Parts: sequence; structure tokens; C-alpha cells
Amino acid sequence: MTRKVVIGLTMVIVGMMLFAVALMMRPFGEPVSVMDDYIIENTQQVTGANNAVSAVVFDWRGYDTLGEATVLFTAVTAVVMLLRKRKDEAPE
Amino acid sequence: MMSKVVRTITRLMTPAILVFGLYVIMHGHVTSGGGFQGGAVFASAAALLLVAFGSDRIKDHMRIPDLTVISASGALVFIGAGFAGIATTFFYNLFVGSAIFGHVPEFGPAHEDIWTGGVIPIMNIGVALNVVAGLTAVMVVMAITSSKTGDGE
Amino acid sequence: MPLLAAFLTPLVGRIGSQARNTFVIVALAIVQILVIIVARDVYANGIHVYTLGAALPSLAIPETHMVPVRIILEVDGLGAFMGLMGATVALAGAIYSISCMKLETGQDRFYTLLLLLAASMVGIQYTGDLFNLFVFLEILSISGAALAGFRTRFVDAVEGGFKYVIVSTVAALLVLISIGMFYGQYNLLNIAALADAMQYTAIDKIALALLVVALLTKSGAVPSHWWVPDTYTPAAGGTSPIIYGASLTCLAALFRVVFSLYGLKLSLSLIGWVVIIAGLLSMFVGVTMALRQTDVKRLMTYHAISQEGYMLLGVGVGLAVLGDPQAVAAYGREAIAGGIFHVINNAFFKGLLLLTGEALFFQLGTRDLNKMGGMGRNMKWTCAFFIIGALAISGVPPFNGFASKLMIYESSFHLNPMLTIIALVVSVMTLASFTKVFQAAFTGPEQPEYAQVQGVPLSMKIGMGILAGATVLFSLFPQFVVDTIVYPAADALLNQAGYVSAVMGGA
Amino acid sequence: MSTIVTNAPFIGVAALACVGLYIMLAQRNLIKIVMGITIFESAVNLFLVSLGYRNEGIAPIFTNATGTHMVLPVPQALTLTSIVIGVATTALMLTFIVLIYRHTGETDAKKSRRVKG
Repeated sequence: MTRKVVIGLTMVIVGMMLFAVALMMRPFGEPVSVMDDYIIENTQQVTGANNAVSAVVFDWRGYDTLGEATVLFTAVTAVVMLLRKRKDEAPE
Repeated sequence: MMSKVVRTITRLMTPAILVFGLYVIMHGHVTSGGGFQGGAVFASAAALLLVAFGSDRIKDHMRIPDLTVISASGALVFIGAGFAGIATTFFYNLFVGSAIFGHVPEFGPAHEDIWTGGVIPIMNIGVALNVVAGLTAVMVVMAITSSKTGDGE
Repeated sequence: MPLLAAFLTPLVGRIGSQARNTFVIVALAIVQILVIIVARDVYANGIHVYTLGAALPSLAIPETHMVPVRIILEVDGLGAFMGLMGATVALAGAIYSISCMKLETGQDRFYTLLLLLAASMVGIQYTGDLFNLFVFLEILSISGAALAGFRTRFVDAVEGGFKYVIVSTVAALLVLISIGMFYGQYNLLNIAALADAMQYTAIDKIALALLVVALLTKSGAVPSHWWVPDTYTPAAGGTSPIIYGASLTCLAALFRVVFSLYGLKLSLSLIGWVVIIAGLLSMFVGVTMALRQTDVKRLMTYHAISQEGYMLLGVGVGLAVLGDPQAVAAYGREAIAGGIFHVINNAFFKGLLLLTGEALFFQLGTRDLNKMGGMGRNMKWTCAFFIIGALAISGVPPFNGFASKLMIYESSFHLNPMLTIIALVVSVMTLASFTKVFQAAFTGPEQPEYAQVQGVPLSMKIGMGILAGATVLFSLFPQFVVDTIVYPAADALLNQAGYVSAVMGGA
Repeated sequence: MSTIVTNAPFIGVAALACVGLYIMLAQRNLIKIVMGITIFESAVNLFLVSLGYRNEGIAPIFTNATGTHMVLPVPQALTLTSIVIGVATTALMLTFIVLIYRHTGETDAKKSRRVKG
């Protein structure tokens, strides 16, 4: 019973916050775009790439992508490590 | 091990998927796509093989240590590309205007030209290696584990 | 300079996959040295800014534009300080693990993850970009969870890891939503630029609430503390202090968000009181739960929660009075400094205690206090290290725990004497429960089945020795330490304008 | 009223997030909890992408198509990053579930001790 109350309360609070944000956020389709305009205008000269998304991923925000590749690598390492064969298991 | 129909179609489809994945990777800086997306396409071929032929046959061809090494070396290529511009700053795009991938397009609509993007194509390849090997390793490991406990497949 | 340490660490982690133990230690030692260099540099010359990928490192903002486009690393006093903490703990934990993990399989992956965890701790502190912070947070949680669940043959380890990954994923998603809110409003991702542009709208308030909840959850303060003991207790080898260091890192990220991002633009006393109350609850619940435990490491993790309460109390007091310059000068600065000083002290002595608990488990095969006894004779070193750690954590005068707690007591007394009284009571209870552990484990009649137990291997001694040495060092020269590294960190938190102008060029 | 119409994408995202959150909190099956997290994650990703939409914009890629009135590229890049991160965490969570199942033969949170989402 308490569990249901807790769930309900959390839902109400978070839901209200999310919907409030959705309503108060600036109109859809008319973003503030100071940074992005700069990127669109300068991508071709600075990075030489035609695909602005790729340019952002690998050049403007390359460090993020480094982190992202690291996340993937970490997860792979972790999965392989956790599902390793254990010594006490019979080798099939 | 799936039925014969599935296996035949898998045989036919796999090369096509691989070629398409390669295209997505190599044209990442020109058209939509890139290392991550292409890598995922590539890995889906591995998933298809895994489903069609079962983990017992696949695990002899894709060994986990090898995949880990490929994954790590892909990441190293990526970092190496980042370090290439270290003389100015980390991740400085060194190759713009140079001989390799060095064409600089004009602002505005452009034709496809694969020799653009500076260091980006190289990073794309590195990331793709990382993703392909990583995702494949995860799937193979999970498949092996679940078939061992007897509830997989 | 800072750049070097910050991006060298992920690189080292990458190569680590094929490396052996020595390489890991060397790599971590290099990281340690680099972090120290960075810290010295920051303390001497002020905030460091490094723009990744720009034509010039110092060129944060493109000429024709008013906003930073690329990712910027920004190291101030707090970042340097926490980086120091993380690197030291990671080094000690890694050395400790060498002999501890000899019998386990999957070692090279274990060390890879350990390196990645260390790298992410440093990375979080050094970044000046919100989204980058999120990325490193994810590296931290994934590697931390995997390390917590490393001993897959124990079901509690697996469940601990699972809880950790669930909690941290949800927390990270909340962080990401708030990043989206900022981006949608200001089209910015850089912390300093955002702080500059902040309008403090209703959406910002909601984003702040989400960020505070998420980061408090991740650092294990009381309303959401339930995952902490389950995760730390079974964590393998030398990893539990490192995972603990990771929680402290999240705490520091919280400070960064509240102070540097929001700073003076909001009336902070409400948030301050929220933090204070969370701190008090953490202290009290943590210590009372600890008194009931019979599992050595579980007991210690409950104390970890309780100690985290002290830090929150100190910083919360500082936060509550931030709007009032006089109060800040009188005791707010001291409160924040006390809280931060307690962070690093705690990382050292709590890490030390967790390691001794693990050493007991390693040699005896049990964590149950009722089954132990008389270990003081066979495990002299472990015993000595335990005494140092226990005295320090309880705030007994000559040790550093006393120094930082005293600062918190003094300053919180100005705000409300009740806070100080509760903190003192908790401190006494801490001492009581560690006395119990000491009696149960190290003194008393020797249990016949453990008569053969030897002292721990050398590398475990070294690992514990590093942390013990740091504790003693800080105890001997508290004033020196506080003046050289703690106050700069506290000032860095208070000096939001400096943080902003380092990037925005005084704009 | 007009905000509800114009901001319909954001509201949809909020609703999706609520669905994910409810599943996360109310379900006891570990796999369903993970599903809830994944739904929540998709909501966040959609939120990021929708932030970058510009009316009448084209994809931010310079091709033979004319015009430079493009949608914002940065949110797309961020979403790409967070999708990859999501894949990584999901893989890890499922791994833990496999291990828990191996130990206890259960994927039910209540039966395999108190694992709360």
C-alpha cells in the first residue's frame, strides 16, 4: 500500500514537472540557435566536411565522441568480464 | 540452427549488408551516416549470422579476444587521429587542406566529394571498428552464455 | 598542462586492455604525477581553460561569435583538488588489488575497468561542458557497476552491481533531461557560458531540482541511500574505495552545478537547507544503521553514508548563506572549506577502512564480526591501519577527521546550534561502533579455526599504507593542507564570476 | 491553448517519459524495469532531437539540395551519443539480469530479494 502511494506521489511530482516544462518551453520549431548557426556556416570551411552532423560529432565535439567510444568500450569489456567462464564451472 | 530457407537468405543478404555498412561508414562525412551507424549496420550482419546458424558454429569464427583487440585498436585509431593535431590542440583537424581528405568545399550546396572532411573519415573508420567489434562481442558472449544455460535460441 | 592529464587518462585506459599489472600501476602513477602538476599549476596561476580542437588552446570563443562552440576543459581549484583525491585513491586501490585479485579470473579486463573508472573521475572534474560531464558520468557508472559485480560467483555482488547500474542510469537520464532543458532555452552547453546567460526561469528551477535529486542519488545521500551498502559490501578487492571515491566525485559534480552554474543568481537558502537536511538525515540514519550491523564492510559503508552527511552539512551551511556576503566571510567560507576538506579526508581514511575490512575478508573468508577474534596478533599491519582509520573517522583530536569536523562544527554553530549538537552526537556514535569492531575483530580470544592466518601480502600493505600515510600526513599538518589546497577549492566554488570570465573573457 | 498545439511534440515526450517512469517504478520483473528505463531513455532522446527542429528546415548536410536553412546539427550529434550510451547501459543491465537469473532462477525483483528500481 505504501508502495503504491510512493509511486503515485513520484509520478505526480515528476509528471507535473515534465508537463510544465513542455508547456513553458519556447515554441517548437523556433529554436534559439546562436551556436548552431555558427556551426552550420563554418562547418565546411573549418572541417571540410559536408555532413554537419558528422562534423559536430567528430570535430566540434570530438571529445564527447571520445567519451562515447569509451563508454561503448567499457560496456563491452564489462559484459565480457561479467559473463566470463568461471573456474568452478565445468568446461562443457 | 534455423531452417534452410533462413540460412540461404542469410547467405545472400550478408554481403549486401556488409557492403552497405561499408558505404555508410566511408561516406559518413558526405552524406548522412557515419561510424556509429555504419558500425551498427555491420554488426547487424553478425547478428543475422548468429541467429541463422546458432552460436555453436559462430563462436569458432569470432573469438572474443580477437574482437576485443579490434575494438581497442579502433578506439586507438580514433585517439591517434585526435593526437595528430596535438601540436596545436587536441582534436585539431590537421588534414583540412592537405593531401589526404583535404578538399575544402565552398559554403552552400555541394556535390559529393569523398576527399573532404580532413580527419573525420579516419575517425569514422576507427569508431566503426570499435562499434563493430564491440557489438559483435557482446552478442556472441550473450549467445554463448544463454545457450549454455539452456534457455537461449 | 591540464589537458594532458585529462585526455591522457582515457588513452591509458584504452591501452590497458592488453597490459599487465605493472603497466597499470605505472599508468596510474603517471596520472597521479600529472594531476599533481596540474594542481600546482592551478593553485599558482588560477583557472585553466583549454579548448579542444581550436586553433589556439586559449581561444575559447570564436572571434565573430559570442558563445563557446567547442568543448572546453576548465580546471579550477575544486577540479584540481578532486582530481588529486581521485587519482590517489585509485592508485592505492590498484596496488592493493594486485595480490588480492590473484585468484580471480578475468584480470586484465578488471584492470581496464579500473583505469577507466579512474579516468572518468578525473574527467568529470576537469570538464567545463555539461554534456561532457554526462558522458563521463556514464563511464563512471558503467565501470563502477561492473567492478561492483566483478565477483560473479556471489549473488549479492551481482545484485549490488545491478542496483548500481539501474540507479546511475536513471540519475544520468535525469541529468540529460535537464541538459536538454538548458540547451533548448539558451542553445549552450558550456557551464560557464550557461551561468552567464542564466535567466533563472521556472524551467531552470525544475532543471535544478532534477539535477540535485539525480546527483544526490548517485552520491548516496539518505533519501536514496538504499543502494549504497548493497553495492559496496560485495565489491571486489581494492575497488570499494575507488567506487566510494566515485560517489564523492558525483558529490563534487553537484557542488559544481549548484555553485558554478547557478551561483549567486538564485536565492540559495532553500537549496542550502535541503542539502543540510539531507546531510543530517544521512548522518543519523547512517550511523544508527551501522550500529546494528555485524558485517564488517556493511558496517563501514553505513558509516560512509553518515560521513557524507558531514560534507553535505558543511557545504549546505555555506550554500544557505551564500547570498549574504557578511555571513560568507564570517563562517560560510569556513563551512564550505570544512565540507570539502572532509571529502578528501574521508576518501583517505574511509578508503583505508574499507581496505582493512576487505583484508579481513580476504584472509578469513568471512565478514561476520561474531566469528572473528584475536586478529590483532596475526595481522599486525592491518590492525595498525585500522586503528589509524577508525580514530580519524571518529574525529579524535590529533587526526585529520578532527580538523575538518571542527571546521564544520564551528561554522554550523553560527547558523543553528542544533546542527552542531546532532553532528557531535553522531561522531560519538561513530567512535562507539568502531570500538565494537576493534574488539570483535582484533582483540579477544583467538578463534581456533583462524590460528593459521598470516598477515596480508605486501602489495595490499602498500595500498593501505598509501592511504594511511596520507591520513597521517594530513593529521600532522592540517593547517598547511587547509591553507594550500582546501581554501583555494572553497574559494573557487564561491568565485562564480571568476569561473565564468575565465571562459567568456570578462564578457 | 495555442501552446498545447505548438508544443505538442514536447508534451508527447513528457507523456512517453511518464510511461517509462511508471513502468520503472511499478513493475517487479527485472526485464520490465529495464524496458521502462529504455522507454524513458527514448523519451529523452526524442526531447533532444525535437529541440533542434527548425520549421521548414532541411537535414544539416550539404548535398545537391539547395538552401542552407537547416535544422540544428548539435542536438542530433548529442542524441547519437546518448543512443550509443543507452545501448551500452542496456547491454550491461541485461548482463546483470542474466547473472541474477543464473544464480536464483528468477527474474522477479521481489523473489530474488529486495531489488528495487
